[in-house]
Amino acid sequence: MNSNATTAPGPSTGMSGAPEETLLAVQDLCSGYGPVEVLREASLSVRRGEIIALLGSNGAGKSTFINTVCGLVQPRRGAIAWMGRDITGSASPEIVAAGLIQVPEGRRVFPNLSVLDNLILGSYRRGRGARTANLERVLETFPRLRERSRQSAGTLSGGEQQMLAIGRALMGEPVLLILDEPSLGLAPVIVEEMFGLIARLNQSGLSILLVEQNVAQSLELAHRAYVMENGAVVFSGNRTELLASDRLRRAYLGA
Amino acid sequence: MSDPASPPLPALDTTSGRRRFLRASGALAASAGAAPGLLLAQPAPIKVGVLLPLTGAVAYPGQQSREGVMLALDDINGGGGIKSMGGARIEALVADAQSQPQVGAAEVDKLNEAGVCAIVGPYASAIAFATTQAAARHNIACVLDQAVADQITARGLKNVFRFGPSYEMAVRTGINNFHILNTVAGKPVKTVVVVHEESLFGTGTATTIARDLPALGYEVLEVIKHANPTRDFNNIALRIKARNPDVVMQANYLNEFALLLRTLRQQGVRPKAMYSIFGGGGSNPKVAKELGEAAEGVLDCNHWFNPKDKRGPALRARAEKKGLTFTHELLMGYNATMLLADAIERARSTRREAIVDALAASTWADHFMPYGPTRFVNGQNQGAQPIVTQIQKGDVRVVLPNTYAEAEPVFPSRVG
Amino acid sequence: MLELTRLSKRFGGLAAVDSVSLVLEEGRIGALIGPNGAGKTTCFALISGFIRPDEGRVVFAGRDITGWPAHQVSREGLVRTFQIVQPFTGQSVLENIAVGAQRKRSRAAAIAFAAEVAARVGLGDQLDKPAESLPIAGRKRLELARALAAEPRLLLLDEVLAGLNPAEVAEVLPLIESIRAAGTTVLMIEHVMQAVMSLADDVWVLAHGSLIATGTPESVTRDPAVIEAYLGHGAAARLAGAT
Amino acid sequence: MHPPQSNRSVTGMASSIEDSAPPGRGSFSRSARSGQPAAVTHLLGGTMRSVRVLGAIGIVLALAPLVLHSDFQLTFVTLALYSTLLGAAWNILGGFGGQYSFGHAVFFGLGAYVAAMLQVHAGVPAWIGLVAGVAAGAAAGAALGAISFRYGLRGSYFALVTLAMAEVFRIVANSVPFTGAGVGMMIELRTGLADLQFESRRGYYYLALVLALVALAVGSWVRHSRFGAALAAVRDNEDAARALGIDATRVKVAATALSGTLMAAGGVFYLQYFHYIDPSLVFGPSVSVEALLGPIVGGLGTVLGPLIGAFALALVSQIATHLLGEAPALSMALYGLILIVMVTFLPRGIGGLGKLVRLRARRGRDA
Amino acid sequence: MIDGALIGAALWPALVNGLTMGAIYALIALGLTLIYGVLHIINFAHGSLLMVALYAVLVLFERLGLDPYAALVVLVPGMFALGYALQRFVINPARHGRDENTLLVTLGLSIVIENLASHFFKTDTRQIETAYTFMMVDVAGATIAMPRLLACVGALVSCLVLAVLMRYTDLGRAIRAVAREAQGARVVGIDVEHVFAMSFAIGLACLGAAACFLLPAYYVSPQVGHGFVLVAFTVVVLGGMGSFTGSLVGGLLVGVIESLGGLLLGESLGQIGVFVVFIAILLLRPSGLFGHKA
Repeated sequence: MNSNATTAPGPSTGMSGAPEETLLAVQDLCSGYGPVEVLREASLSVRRGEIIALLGSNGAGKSTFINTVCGLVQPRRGAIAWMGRDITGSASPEIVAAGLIQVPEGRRVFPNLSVLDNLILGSYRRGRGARTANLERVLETFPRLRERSRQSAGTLSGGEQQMLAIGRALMGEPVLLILDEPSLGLAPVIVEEMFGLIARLNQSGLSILLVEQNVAQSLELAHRAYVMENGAVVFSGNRTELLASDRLRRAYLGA
Repeated sequence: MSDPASPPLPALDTTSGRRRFLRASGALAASAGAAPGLLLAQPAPIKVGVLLPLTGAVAYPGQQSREGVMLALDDINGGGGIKSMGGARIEALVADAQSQPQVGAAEVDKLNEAGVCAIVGPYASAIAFATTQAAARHNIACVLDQAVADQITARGLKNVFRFGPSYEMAVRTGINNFHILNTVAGKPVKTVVVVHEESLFGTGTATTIARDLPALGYEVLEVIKHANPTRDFNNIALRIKARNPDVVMQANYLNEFALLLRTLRQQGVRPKAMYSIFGGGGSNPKVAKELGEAAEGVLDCNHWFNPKDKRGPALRARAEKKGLTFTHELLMGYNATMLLADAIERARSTRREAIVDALAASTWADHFMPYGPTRFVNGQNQGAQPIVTQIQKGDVRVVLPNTYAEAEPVFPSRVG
Repeated sequence: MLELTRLSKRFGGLAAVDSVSLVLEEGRIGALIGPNGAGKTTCFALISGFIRPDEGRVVFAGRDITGWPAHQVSREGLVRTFQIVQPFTGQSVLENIAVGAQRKRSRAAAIAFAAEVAARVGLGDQLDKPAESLPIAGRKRLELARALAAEPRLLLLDEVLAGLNPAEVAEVLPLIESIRAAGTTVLMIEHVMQAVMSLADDVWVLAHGSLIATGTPESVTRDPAVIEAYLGHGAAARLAGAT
Repeated sequence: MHPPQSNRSVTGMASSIEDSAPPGRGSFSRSARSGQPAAVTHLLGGTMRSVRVLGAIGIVLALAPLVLHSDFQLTFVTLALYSTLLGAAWNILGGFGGQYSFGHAVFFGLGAYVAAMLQVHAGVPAWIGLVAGVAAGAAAGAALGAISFRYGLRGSYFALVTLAMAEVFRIVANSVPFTGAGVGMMIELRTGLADLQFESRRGYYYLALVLALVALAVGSWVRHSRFGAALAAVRDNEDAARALGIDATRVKVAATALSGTLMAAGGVFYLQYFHYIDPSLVFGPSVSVEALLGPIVGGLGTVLGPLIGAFALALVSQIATHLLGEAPALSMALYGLILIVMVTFLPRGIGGLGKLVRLRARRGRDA
Repeated sequence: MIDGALIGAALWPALVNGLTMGAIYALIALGLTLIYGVLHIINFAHGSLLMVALYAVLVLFERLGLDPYAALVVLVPGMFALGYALQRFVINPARHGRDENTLLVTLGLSIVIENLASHFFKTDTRQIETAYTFMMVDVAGATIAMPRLLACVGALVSCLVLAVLMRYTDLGRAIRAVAREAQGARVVGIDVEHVFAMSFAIGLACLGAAACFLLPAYYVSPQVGHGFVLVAFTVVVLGGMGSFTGSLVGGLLVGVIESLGGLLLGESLGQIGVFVVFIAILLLRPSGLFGHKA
C-alpha cells in the first residue's frame, strides 16, 4: 500500500509469458472441526504467476479451505499437491518453509511485539542471511512500517496492521501468497491501495490466492476465480465467464 | 525440632485424600538373627502398632521416632523378647499418619483390626488428639513418644500414657533451669526477647515465658512471632539488635531455628545467651556440626538422656553408626517402646486391658532418662523432666541439672 | 417497538457505530444489512445490552432501556441470537432450548415447551443430541430455537442464514415468516440478500458505522451506494455493464 | 481456564441417572404414556432417576455397616463419604458452575471454627454449632462470590483469589485471640447424638452418610433444576446465557453460597470427628485440594462424580500402599503417578469413561 | 509491638532486606510467569521443581565439591532439559485441551517429585556452609550477607539475560508471539508445540538458576518449595501474568511488602500484607502492573 502505487494496473489478461506450471493443486479436499464437516470436496488449482480469486458468502468455507491447505486444519480426505509434491497432512512449519504462506483473516499480527519483530518472525523459517535483504525489501515496499518499526504492533491502525501482516508474510519469501479478506474493515481509500499493492506483487512474480468480499475489485485483478458455496467449489472460470453466469449475484446477493 | 503440638503448615498438595494401610515391618528380621536356638519354641509374636507421620509436613521427626522404636525393638527382641510370655518377640506394624489427624485416626482402626495390643506414636499433638481417641474406643493403650500438649492427657482417656514431660511441665522446668543458670552465674541476664513459631507449641511456650519471667525479675522486651516457614530472618535479627536483649529465648522448629541462628550471626547480633525450650536445635548434633561456630554455646531445654548412664551414649553411638542423626525424637521413640515392653512384661498378656492396667501401674525405673521411677497420674509420667543441653565444641553436652551434667555450662555464652 | 436515536459507539477512536437512528414498528421484519465490518453486530450488542453505548438512546416498547444489563433487556422481551453460534456445549439440544424457555416456566414446563419449539424449527428429531455435534445448519436452528423459547416480543437475528445452503435457506425463510406471523417483531442482520428480499419490510444499510440507505429491499438493492458498499468502488457500473 | 464441558454421563449407575437413552428406542419414539418425545420424558425423569439412584445408594450404604464388621472398613467408607461431601460441595461451583476454586478451605475452616467457637466460648450445643457453621459458610460463599464475580474474575484469576483468601483466613485465625490463634481449638469430649459425637464408629458413619447424601442430593437438584440449568448455561456460554435473560453474576454468587454451605458442613463434621482444629489443619491448602480432586477424577459436573472420585482415590491410595507399603514415600509417589496416568488416559475423569465407551460403540455401529 | 523509634531505625535495612529477598522471588516467579504467560497453565509443580534443583545443587556441592555458583553451568541446562521433556511427554499428552487436567497433572507431578525426594534424600533439612556464608556487605548502613547479595545480583542478571533472550533471539520472539497470538505464529511457520515445550524448559532453567543462588542463603528439604509457590504466584499476578519486567518489579515489591509487613505487624501477621495486595490486584487490576489486558 505504498502511496506511490495508487492505481492498479489490470492483469495481463492473456497471461502472456506466464509459464503454465501448476503450483498448487487441491483435489476433493474435505475437512472440518469436531463433528462438523465444513469442506466438502473442494478442488482448486493455482498456476505460477496467477492471481486467483476465491469468492463466496460468509460461512461458505473459504477460510477453512485456506487453513487446511496451509496445514492448520487436518485434512480428512482429498489431496494437496504443492509444486508437484504431495503435502497432504504436512505440518504448517513445513508448508511455510516450502513457500506457501498466508496472510490470515483478521491479520493476526503479534500485538505485543514491535513492528520490526513481527517482520523478523515472518522469516522464522528462513536463514538469517536472507533476513536483512528481505527486511530491506519489505520496508522499501511499506515505508509506513519503517516509520513505525519500533512501535508495538497492537498500536497500529487497521490498515497499518494489514500492511504489517502482508509484510510479515513477504518476509517468508512466499511463492504463493494467500490473502484472506485483506480489505476487511478498511476504509475505501486504503482498500484501493491494497489492490494496487496486490497487483504490483503479482507483477513482481508472486502468485496470489485472494479471498475477498470485494468482488468487483478482486475480479478486476484476478486471472481466474472460484466460487464456493457450502464447503464446495461450485464455479470456476475467468472473470467474463463468472460475470456472465450470474453465479456471483446468487452467491452474494442471493437474487 | 521438638514436639510440635501440631504439624506446621500442611503440604500444599501432597497428602490430601490419602488413606494408607499399615505394613508389617523389619522387627522380624532383627529378631530372627538374635537367638536361633529360640526359634523352634518361639511363641506368637506380640503385635504393636507404630503410628507415626512418615510422609508430609512432619515426616522428618516421625521417621526419626520410628528409628528409635526400631532400635528399641532390636534391643527387646535381641535380649530374649518378653520373658514373661516365653520370650515372645514384639512385631511392629508400622502405619503412616501422613501428617494428618484424619489419616492417623483411620490407621488406628486398621491397627486395631490387625490385632495390635498397643500403639506407639504419633509424635505430633494434633495427630495425637485424633489417634488417642480413636484408640480409646478399642481400649488400645497409646504410648505417646512425644505429643506434648497437655490437653491430650487431660481428657479423661484411660488409655493414654506419656513417658516424657508434658508441655506445661517442660516450660516450667525450662524457665526454672534458666533462672538457676543465671543465678549461679551472678545474674548477668536481665532482659529477654522471645522468638517463637506461630502454632500451638511456640505460641504456648512464648505466652508462658512472657507470663512467668517477670516474676523472677526479668524484663521481657519483646515477643516476636513468626510463620512457618519464615524465609527471611533479617528483620527479626534487626529487631533483636535494636532491643539488645541479654538473652534470646526461642521456641521454634529446626528450619527456622537454624535460619535465625545464621542470620543473627550474619547481622552481628550477639546476645549473652541463646536459650530455647523444646527448640531441638540446641540438642541436635547435626545442627551443631552444620552451623559450626554459629551454634556454639546455644542452650536447649529438651528431652535428653542421662549422660552418666552408659546406655544413653551407647544408643547414640548405635544410631550414628547406622548413619542416623541422633535426635530427641529418636530417643523418645526408643523410650516409649521400652516403657511399653516393660508393661507387657508385667501384664504377661497381650490383652489390651491388661496392658493398659500395667502401664497405669508402671514403676519402670530401669531407664537412662533423667527421671525417677515412672509414676502415671492421668496418663502423665510425673517424674519426667527435660534437661538443659548446650552445644560446646560442636557437640551436645548436658549442663543442667547438676546431677546429670557432663559439662559446666558456659553462661553467659556470647552466642552469635 | 424499537427506536434507536443517534446511537454511537467508538472503540479506541474508531467509530464502530456512528449516530444510527431507526424506528422499527411492531409486527414487522426489519433487516440491517451492509458489508463485513460495517458495525451491524456492534449495533446489535448495543441494543441488547452487551455493550454500553457512548451516546444515543435505545427505546424498546416505549421504555428507555439504554445501558441496561443484557439479562434485563432479555427479560423485557428483547432477545438476540449470535452470528457465531453460541450453543451451551456439552448440553443436549433439548437442554439448550429449555434454558431459553425457563424464564417464565418451571423446569418441567420449560422442557416440554422446549420440545415444542424444537419441533417448530425442525429439530424435533435431534432433541437428545449433544449441541456440539450438530452441523452448522442445525446449530443455527438451535440458536433460533433457544431465542424463540424465550418468547421474545422483538427478536434480533444475527446472520441466522449464513453458512446454510440454498435448500436450507429455503427451509428457514418460512420459519422466520411464521415467527412474525405469531406476533414477534424481527430485526435481522443478513448477508443472504435473497432472504432480505423475500422477508424484510424495512431495510437499513450500514457502512462504516453509518446508515447509508433506508427503504424497502427493492429500493436499497438498486441503490448504487449500496452496491458500491458491497462489491466495491465502481461495481455498480461494471455489473450493470456485464449483464 | 475455559468453562469445562459438562460430562453428561458417568459409568455404571451413573449413566442411568444422567442421560443414557432408554434402550431400543430411537429419539423419534414417543413414550406411550405422555405422548411426549422420548428425550423429553427422559430429561423430565432425571429428577426421579436421581432420587432413585441416590436412594438406592443410600440404602446400600445405610445397610453396609451390617456387613462391614471391621471398624477399619467402616472408617474407610466414613472417610470416603467425608471426602465425597467435600467433593460434592466443590462440584456445585466447580463442576456445575465451571468456576474452579482453589480455596474451598475458607468455607471448611469457617464452618469448623464457628462451630468450635460457639461450643467452646458460648457453651452452645453442637447442633446449633452445626447450623451456625453452615450459615457462616453460606454467608462467606455469598460474600466471596459477590466480590469475585462482581469484579468479573474468572478462570485462573478466580482460582488464585480463592487460594489467597484461604491464606488470609489461615493467617488471621493464626493471629487473633478468639480462635485460640496458633494453639488451635479443642472441643470437649461428650458423646451423644445431642453433642454430635458418637461412642461408636457407626454414629460418625451415619452422620457422614447423611451429609454426603444431602450434598449429592443438592448436586442432583442442581443438575435437574431451573437454577442448575441457568448455572450450566452460564458455565457453557455466559454471553448466550445473558442473552436469554439469565443474571450470570447472581447465579454464580448463589452457586458459591450453596457450595460454601455444604463445604462448611464438612468443616463441622471434621470438628465433631476429630475434636481438634488449628488454622493450618482447616484453612490449609490440602483441604481445598481434597475437595477438588474427587470431582475432577470422578467426573466434573455430574451428580455422582464426587462419590466415584472419592472412592476411586481412596482405593488408588490403598493399592499404592499395598504395593509399596514398605516405603511410605514411594507409595505416595506411586499414587501421584497413578493420578497422572489417569488424567492422561481418562481425560474426562472416570465419569467420562461411560461416554467414551458409548461413543466408540456408536461409531462402531456407524461403520 | 509497634515502636516508632525501632521502626524508624529498621526501616532502611528492612527495605534492603525486602529487596534482596524480592530478587529471589522474582527469579522463581520468572519461570512461573513465562510458563503461565505462554502456556496459560497454573504450574502447581513449580515449588517441587525448585526443590529438585536445590537438591541437585546440594548433591553437586557435597559429592563433587562443586561450588553452588559454579553449579549454574550444570543446573541451567539440566533443568532446561527436564522442563522440555516434562512438557512434551507428561504435561502436554495429559492436557486434552482441558485446564483442569493440567492442574491435576502438575499436582500429581508435585506429589511424585516430593515423595521421591523424601525417599531418596530423607526428610531432614539440609544446608550448606561455604566460605562466604558469614561474609557481610554494608549497603549504606544495612548489612547484607554475601550469599543474599549474590542472589540478588544473580536474580537481576538472570532477568536481564532472559530479557535479552526474549527480545533479541528468534526463539524469544517466537515465545512472545505464541503467548499472545498462537494462530498468527502458526501462520509464519512457528512450531507452536515446540515453543510451548521450550517455554516450559526455560521456565525450569530459571528455577535452576534460582536454586544455585538460593541454596547458600537458605536450606533444602522435600517441602521447601511450598513456602515459595504462593509467593511466586503473588509476584506473577502483581507483575502481570506473562510479563518479565512485571515479575522483576513484582518480586521486589512483594519482598518489600513482606519485609515491611513483618516490621509493622510482626512476622506472622505481616504475611497477610502480601495476600491482601494479591487479592486487591486481582480484583482491581487483574492484568497486574505490567500485564496486557486479557
